[in-house]
Amino acid sequence: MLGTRMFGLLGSALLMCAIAAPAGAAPEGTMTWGVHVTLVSRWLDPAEAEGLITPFMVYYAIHDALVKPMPAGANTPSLAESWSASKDGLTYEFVLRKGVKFHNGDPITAEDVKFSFDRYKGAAAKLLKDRVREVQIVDPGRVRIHLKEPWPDFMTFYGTSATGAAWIVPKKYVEKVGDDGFKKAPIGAGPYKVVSFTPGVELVMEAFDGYWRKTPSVKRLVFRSMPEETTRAAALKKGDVDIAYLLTGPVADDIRKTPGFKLVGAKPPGVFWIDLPDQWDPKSPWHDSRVRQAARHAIDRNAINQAETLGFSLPTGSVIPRSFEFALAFEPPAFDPGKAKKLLAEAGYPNGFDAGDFYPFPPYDSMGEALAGYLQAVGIRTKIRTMERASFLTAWRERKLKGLIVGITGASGNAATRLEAYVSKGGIYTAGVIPEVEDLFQRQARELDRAKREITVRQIQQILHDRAMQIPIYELAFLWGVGPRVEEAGVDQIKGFAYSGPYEDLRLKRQP
Amino acid sequence: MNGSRAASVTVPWRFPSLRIEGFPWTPAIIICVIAFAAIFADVLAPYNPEIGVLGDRFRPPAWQAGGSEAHLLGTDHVGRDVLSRLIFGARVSMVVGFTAVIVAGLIGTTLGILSGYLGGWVDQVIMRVTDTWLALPALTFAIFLAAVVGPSMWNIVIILAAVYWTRYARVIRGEVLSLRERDYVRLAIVAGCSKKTIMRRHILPNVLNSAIVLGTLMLGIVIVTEAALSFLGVGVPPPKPAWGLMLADGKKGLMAGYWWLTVLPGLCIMFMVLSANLLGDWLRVKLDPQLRSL
Amino acid sequence: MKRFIVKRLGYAVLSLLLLSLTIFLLVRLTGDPSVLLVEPGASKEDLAAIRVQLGLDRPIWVQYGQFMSSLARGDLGHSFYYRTPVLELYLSRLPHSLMLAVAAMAFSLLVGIPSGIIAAVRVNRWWDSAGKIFALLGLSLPSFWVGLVMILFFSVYLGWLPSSGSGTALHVVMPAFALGWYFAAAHMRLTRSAMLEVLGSEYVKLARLKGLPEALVIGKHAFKNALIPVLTLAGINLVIMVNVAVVVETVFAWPGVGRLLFEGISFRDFPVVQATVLIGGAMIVIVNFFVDVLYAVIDPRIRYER
Amino acid sequence: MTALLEVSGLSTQYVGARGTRVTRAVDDVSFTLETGKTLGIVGESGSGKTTLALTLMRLLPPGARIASGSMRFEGEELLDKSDAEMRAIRGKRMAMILQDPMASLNPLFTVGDQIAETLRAHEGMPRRGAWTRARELLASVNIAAPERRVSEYPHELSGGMRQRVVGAIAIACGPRLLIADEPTTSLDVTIQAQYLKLLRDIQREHGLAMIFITHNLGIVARMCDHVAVMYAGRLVEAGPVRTIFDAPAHPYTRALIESIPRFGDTTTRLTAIDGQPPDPAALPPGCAFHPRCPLVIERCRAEAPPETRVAAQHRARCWLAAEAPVRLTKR
Repeated sequence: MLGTRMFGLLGSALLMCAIAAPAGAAPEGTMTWGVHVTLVSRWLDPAEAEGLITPFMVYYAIHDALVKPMPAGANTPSLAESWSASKDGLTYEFVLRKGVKFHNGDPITAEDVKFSFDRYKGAAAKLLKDRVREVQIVDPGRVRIHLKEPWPDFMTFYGTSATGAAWIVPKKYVEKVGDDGFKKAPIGAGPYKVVSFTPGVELVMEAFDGYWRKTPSVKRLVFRSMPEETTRAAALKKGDVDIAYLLTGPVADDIRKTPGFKLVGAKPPGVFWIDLPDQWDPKSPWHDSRVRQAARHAIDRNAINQAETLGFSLPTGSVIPRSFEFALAFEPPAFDPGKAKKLLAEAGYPNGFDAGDFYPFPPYDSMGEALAGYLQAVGIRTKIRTMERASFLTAWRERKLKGLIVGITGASGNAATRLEAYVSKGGIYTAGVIPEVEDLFQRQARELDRAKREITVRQIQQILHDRAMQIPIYELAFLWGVGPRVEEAGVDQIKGFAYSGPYEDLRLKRQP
Repeated sequence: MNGSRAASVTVPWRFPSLRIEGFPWTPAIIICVIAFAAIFADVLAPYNPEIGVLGDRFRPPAWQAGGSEAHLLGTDHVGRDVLSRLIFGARVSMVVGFTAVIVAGLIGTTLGILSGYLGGWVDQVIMRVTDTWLALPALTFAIFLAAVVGPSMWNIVIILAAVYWTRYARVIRGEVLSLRERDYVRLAIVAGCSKKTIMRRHILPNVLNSAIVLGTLMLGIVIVTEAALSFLGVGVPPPKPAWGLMLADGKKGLMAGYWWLTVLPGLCIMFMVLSANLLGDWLRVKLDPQLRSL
Repeated sequence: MKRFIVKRLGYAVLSLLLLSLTIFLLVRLTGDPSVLLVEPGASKEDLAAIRVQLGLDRPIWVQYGQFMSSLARGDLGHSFYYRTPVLELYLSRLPHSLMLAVAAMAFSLLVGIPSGIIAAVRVNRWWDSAGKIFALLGLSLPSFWVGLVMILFFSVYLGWLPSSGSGTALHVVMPAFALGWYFAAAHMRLTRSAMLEVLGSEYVKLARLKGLPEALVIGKHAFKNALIPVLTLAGINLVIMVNVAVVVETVFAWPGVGRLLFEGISFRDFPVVQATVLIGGAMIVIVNFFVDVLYAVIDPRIRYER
Repeated sequence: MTALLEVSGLSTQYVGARGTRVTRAVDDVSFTLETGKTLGIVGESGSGKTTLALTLMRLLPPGARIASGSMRFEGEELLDKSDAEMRAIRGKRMAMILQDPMASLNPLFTVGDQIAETLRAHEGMPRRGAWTRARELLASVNIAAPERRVSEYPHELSGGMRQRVVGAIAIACGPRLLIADEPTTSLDVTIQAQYLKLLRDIQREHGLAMIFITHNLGIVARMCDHVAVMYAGRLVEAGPVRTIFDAPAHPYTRALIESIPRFGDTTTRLTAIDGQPPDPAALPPGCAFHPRCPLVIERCRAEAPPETRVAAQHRARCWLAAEAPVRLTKR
């Protein structure tokens, strides 16, 4: 028998007791969200999950996955009762939970799992398809996934919100109505089923009392797309919505000060940092690590944190979120303009220098202006150049931007996957490579033993920190306002998840 | 209008005597004050409008609790002095406003005269282009240019000019159509003037009135459109101080009661637009002989 | 009359063709949409795969040919960002946009025309200057500011009106006010100048000499003549309203076409942008056509001449 | 029996530039008009003819006001009437015809409608009745095929026909007085003659008095019983047409008459009056005509002459007229 690691069983045991809890009364009441993004039809179909956390706001409500991040942990078994990985790391086996059904009553079988994996065309689809040799249906209740070669991060991609491959859709129904039809009237296995959806405007869902984990306590969920922040806050105060996502600065401050309302900060894995591509050009001042050190000390992270996210964000010294696996936490560099000026003088720039363009990350222009202000104060003079979001992302990716670039990414995964994009040779945003770092990175990519791998990944982070390759600012907190009717808003229940969740645990206050 | 040529039949263009009676003094003074602020901004403004002290942000105006003499009209969300930004903002708004209106005026009037006077296929082509242009909203242009070239103040001028020349073309064409029928134009044709001369000497002076009047009215519309573009994030790029942008940035403070961040730039825009319109109305009566009699 | 219609339709098709070519090229200038549709860590191959999937890898004129042929079949293509048919998206938004535009136009005419007439007839000082200032204020206050202040006051503070979104008639009140107020000034000014011109005419003098009551002189004789230029402006403004509404739609989370277009451009969603602008262009032609027909109904001279 | 219309000492002024500039458009005008009679009012443009007509109808433009005098119509003082009472008189008992037929009719309403609305306003006639009455009125102003014309629009009729429609509108409610402000000026000559004949027939048939405003002395000679000559807002001479044409007492009237070319007379030189009519806002002192008057004497410059009685119904406002009327050499 394949050596099974007991992780899977332990996980499911925990959940069993949750089910045993007395089934709540019949679901009632409506909870409404003022959502900051445009609700797109694409987010109703897990097969098209782009590499961001946003679509999972919808998937957690109407779909379910074999294994997904839950309060219990990153790879919590859900539709799979348990999962286990073979000793040689080539085979992963999932045992399906018995008696679990889709919204239309069809039972969930291994065929649906294979069908969902094969039709997946979202983020990292190519990566998965390249590395997976075969999805084998052992029997209707058991699936084995065979890899071509050992891939320690397989479960980081398959079992977390990095991809939507593990989220299961009904094979017969999808084949009957086709992709467009499925997006118009999706059927999933999640705690809520879709009642109505107006693309870009509103998504209405109702509790699915047949949900295996427990019957949700709130009857109806409504997501309403509201692009303007002040409107979201106004709708919250008026009572038109119960939760308003993404509030910043003064608007958030006002909600916090309003009696009966709460301001909460979710911690998605996103770090704001300043990228310095010019450091690879010997002629540029940034090539000198003392200048980079100076810049790190020039910025008052707490003041900006207070101004932008009311102190909810977490100033940091590393580009890797603390919550990530294999992350090495660093305290944020002290705010010390004097030291910064001294370092600049040592590096030969007593009265500072012109550092060229400063690109804030759209739409966070005010934060960009504040950062540039601090750098200016110590003599690093920049010219703020705001850009339209889409052209900024394109130009950054094609390395057309020179000077200082404020960057952030919310893609989930672990320290290694995050580093891959920024420091390793093939990385999209890598402007230069340190041979030593590249060597360490290749070694960890093949390392099966978690402990050894962690040491290597941490070594990389140590080098980046010592050489001050980037200027980390803070781990961005995602603020939302919560209205008086909400008892349990599900903030930060699922580690690294920016939105309310799990939906089945949300509760409204009993109407007196 | 020397005698040798055909007896001058056109109304000689001379700046009509702007009798003081009924001259709208207040709007004129407001526009002069704004122009004065725009020209001498560097001297007048107490602080550099683009630099702010983050710790010192959201300070209310001096006369309100928490306000300080240092910042008479308070500070904005990045701690910059609002008064200085308003003064420099006058310069940006004036430059953006006037340049856009003048450029739009030039294009629109020329095309308006050409299509109105020449008629035939020229008229059809220009009219078709105007119709098409109307379908492309200012906003679409703004984002195209912001995306392709990157946002800048001059982008906004190009966009505003590109969108609003059609208004001129439409109005001027209408005028030229009626002018063409007038006897003195027919006489000029009989007298053998070439098309170009007729357009330049006879049509242009008479159309200039409404172009100027339209210009004053467009000034308001252009400024307000700039504010809308800034609201959508494709207007004049921060940190350059423009009234529209200040208004857009200030909206975050509305909830929290930082009223001065939107009300003050809003007032500036309102004064400028109202004065432009009132001057425009007065000019229209003064310059337009037909209306003058009323 | 028939020849007039055929000629107008010919021009309409011509300008729409011109529009389709312009928008097709302009939108492709804004950059490559595939970058936005893949996650940050995607490799070059992912990008290429998306481009093929969206059909962007083929030469421009092939794409244009394909676009026009599918347009002829009424298929506006699939949205890159929403991944659903564009026509469906547009039709779900259009009713809201039209409702908003019509409500805003109605409001701006209700404010603009009476205050224009009173300003021209100068019934009494107070009302005349109040109407004028009110309309001019609308011209000088950006609609988003007006919108936000109204939400904070009428919805949050007083609680009378829903803060945002669409649904009941109450929802359209504030957006229509925010959008319409801006146009009220233009309508007021034009009505005023048109009325002044008409009131100076001989037939109005004769109407008064006939001893007709002033209300009849103003309401019937003067008003109907002044209506013609106002109607033209209203026709053009109605179309401009649909395009300018994006600001109000953003503030009030109103599911209109303006917002769809703005997001379409921001996400480089070519099919959505092309469809929205083209249908917008078609609407302009239709509105202009109706304005002309209405002309003929009001002004018999026009009917006779064409 | 009292005259239909008795006007005495009537003055109308335009007040401009916030009261600083006062223009005496009509200055101390007095005359009477009997039922059925026709009074011609002659003068150069800007002499106040039209202002006088509008004053009689009490329909002055904004900025004008009746400064003094009285207008008694059918024994009632018009100046004491309220706006509402005046409106009941206008179009009912006093009617007016304007100069430009093209512009006098509203282009957007049918001819019949514009006639019928007067009837409905004054007589409270039902819609149907007013419509048939309109058709009859069109016939009475000899417009062919009235039943078709009644529902046509003004632009579908010729200039002459349109002026006849205006005439029909004027007589719709059987007025006692018809004021015609240069009704034929914009018509060409042949149509002009027809129209004048029509006016005479209407006058005789309805027995209505008429005030005929024109600058064409030929028309006055043919149409009017009495004539009044206006210059710079003042009535410089008034009296029976025959007397005035034979022996004008005022030099201005004499010059006007002598400037008409006589048919067949190729020898007499036409006298032209040099200079321009005075600006009503800045009238010369004394007699307004003195700068252009060939017989000017010192007194004319100093003092404005009073109205002197030259004969039974013949008055003139000239120092010389007081002495002896100069007989015109018979031509």
